[in-house]
Amino acid sequence: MSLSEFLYMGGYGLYVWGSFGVTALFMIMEPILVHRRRRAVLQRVSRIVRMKEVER
Amino acid sequence: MLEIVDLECVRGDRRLFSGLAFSLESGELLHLHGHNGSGKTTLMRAICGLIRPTAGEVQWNGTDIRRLGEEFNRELAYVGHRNGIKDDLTGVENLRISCVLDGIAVSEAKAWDALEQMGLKGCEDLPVRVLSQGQKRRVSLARLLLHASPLWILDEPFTALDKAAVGFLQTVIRSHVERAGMVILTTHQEVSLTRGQVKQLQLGWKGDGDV
Amino acid sequence: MFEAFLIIVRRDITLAMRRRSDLFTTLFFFVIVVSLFPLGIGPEMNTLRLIAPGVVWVAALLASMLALERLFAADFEDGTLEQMLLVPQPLSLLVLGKVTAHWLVTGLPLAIVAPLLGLQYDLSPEALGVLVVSLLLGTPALSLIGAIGAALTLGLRGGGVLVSLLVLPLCIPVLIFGAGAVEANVSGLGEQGHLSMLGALLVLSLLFSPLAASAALRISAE
Amino acid sequence: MNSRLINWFKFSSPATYYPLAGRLVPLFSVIALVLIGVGLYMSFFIAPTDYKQGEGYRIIFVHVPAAWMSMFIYVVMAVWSGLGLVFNTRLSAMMAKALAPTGAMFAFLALWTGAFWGKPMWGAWWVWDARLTSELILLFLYIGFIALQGAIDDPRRADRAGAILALVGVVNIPIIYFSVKWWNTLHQGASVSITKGSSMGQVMLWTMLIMTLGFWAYSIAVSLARVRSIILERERDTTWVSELPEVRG
Repeated sequence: MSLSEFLYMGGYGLYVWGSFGVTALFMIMEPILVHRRRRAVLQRVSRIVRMKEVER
Repeated sequence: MLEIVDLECVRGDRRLFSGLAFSLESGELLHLHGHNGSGKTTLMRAICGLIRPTAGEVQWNGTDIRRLGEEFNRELAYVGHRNGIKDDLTGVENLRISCVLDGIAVSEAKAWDALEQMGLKGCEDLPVRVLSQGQKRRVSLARLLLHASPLWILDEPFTALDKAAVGFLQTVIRSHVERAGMVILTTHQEVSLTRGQVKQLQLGWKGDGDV
Repeated sequence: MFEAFLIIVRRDITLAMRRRSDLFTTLFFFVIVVSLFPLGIGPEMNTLRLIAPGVVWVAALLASMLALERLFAADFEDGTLEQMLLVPQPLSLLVLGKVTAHWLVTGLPLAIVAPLLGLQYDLSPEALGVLVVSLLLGTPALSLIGAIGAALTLGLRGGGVLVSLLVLPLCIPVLIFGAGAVEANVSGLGEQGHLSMLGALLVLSLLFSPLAASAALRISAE
Repeated sequence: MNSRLINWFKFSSPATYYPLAGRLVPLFSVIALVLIGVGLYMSFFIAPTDYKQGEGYRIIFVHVPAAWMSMFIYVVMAVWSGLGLVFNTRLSAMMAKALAPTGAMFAFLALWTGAFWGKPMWGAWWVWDARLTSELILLFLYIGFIALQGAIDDPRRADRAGAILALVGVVNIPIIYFSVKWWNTLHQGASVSITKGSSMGQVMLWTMLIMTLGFWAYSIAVSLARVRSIILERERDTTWVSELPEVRG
């Protein structure tokens, strides 16, 4: 089976890749967003913790 | 007997108090002190069961009030910042509704009586909307005259009241304590008692939790 | 205990009667929405007869959402709700009282004017009867389910929109069986099954929603 | 019995859960990657072409697992919510909150892939089929949950209000599903199930199962990672957070 044949999916290419592609996109984006949020939270929390230590 | 065990309350991000413990016996009055935002109102609402404390418990005769549920409410009269009366109803209507809900049978005449004692003669059947702030407060406080509950929790009961009303309320509170009732209140007024005991509790600046 | 329930119902009805303008807002909203559809769709009677049950029911659903926001808000603002949480009565009973009064002043009028609106859509007298019965069974369920949403969103910014967002999906079964009953009657299939399902939904929501709403109220009033 | 109970409560404290979740995230990520990799290979190279629906039927290998996960996650969310209300544990509510976006995502994906399946098969992007309609309502329920939590500032109130909503929702889901189904059959609408048309072979079933397990592991990994951020935010005033190496560093 050639690549173009594989992508063509017997005429269903748009629908199959539309489904799998969007699913993949979401399932890759979500962990990235979660990771970003973790970095932002860590930054904020460590700034607060450092501020408190300076106060003390 | 009311017992506060190791109570902690958090509002938003702020821990207002923690490890708070004291008890109140019949015939005692607890005067809560503390600067604005020190958690007086929160403490009172937690004792009523309106706020769920983050730790510790409030006990009534040795049982957690969470377990007592509505039974505890029978023992309790709470006057908060907000008057808890309907502007579109008259004083008498307000008073009678609140008594029915509290499970006390009060005749129309008795309700009129209570309002008259609060100095509302002639305004009993006016919609509360037309009354002044102080008069609304009096309508709200009239409940105390009809209530049989032993524990009164009064959050700034004297606000908006004039001198005469303050004096009258002071005697009402005094006689309640002397009849072996319990009162917890926040106020800037002094309430002097002839019998019974006044406890003071400072929230905030000083070390928490000591009576 | 029953006395407490009755006094809440009477209190809320008295209050509604003293603020009559609020009362009519819901009703007029309902009337206007239903009357707008023919203008949007065209006066073709066959089409209108077909969509009538759905239109009336969706309008009733939206109208009851409109009134929900005020269900607990007024009591919350003046502190009477706080007092209700502190009386020696089961809170769910008081909530049931409030919902009953709310239904009597907002839901019941919808059921009463619905036949008039049904006439605009050329529904048969029999279908009109079914419409009224379905609304009589369905709108109390809507008020009950809505009470949960109203209690959850009490005192929040933008509570009015939020309450619709929370409650509308939960009301879908009521909508389906309510509109379905009228439709079944129009198409000659018999409305019995739908009406019994509506009744079952009403009983279920009578059992559960006062409990859920009172739990939500305790959380929101903190 | 009693000691076990205490153990569970210790386990449910954020301070112990945070590092535990940290160790579980990579583990479940690897499981998810492997399973989804295998599942993808099977769905394109092992599963045979369907004699009726051609290659288009391969969409079910993401559609069905996404739909299953969206329902499953809502139930798990409701269970966490119920636990949180009964035992008053902070962590349960945080878990419910962490699961919601992932559940909503799967509900959306189920609808999206459903549409992409529907267009070639039924000739329309959207058909009021009972399953798709219920899935749409499920997405609304997720959005309601997220919106309610977002509208409440006080985290404790948000937790408990969300918990009640999740429980009310989970009681309603079967009622909604059956009413939609009834409505659907009554109107003789599109009552087409994606799996019915094709003869479900062993291979297809296995592929779907493996994909579902992969999605399941993915959901665990993502929600645990998310709950770690939520814990950090909520517990930022505690000493254990201030002593964490990632906070110090």
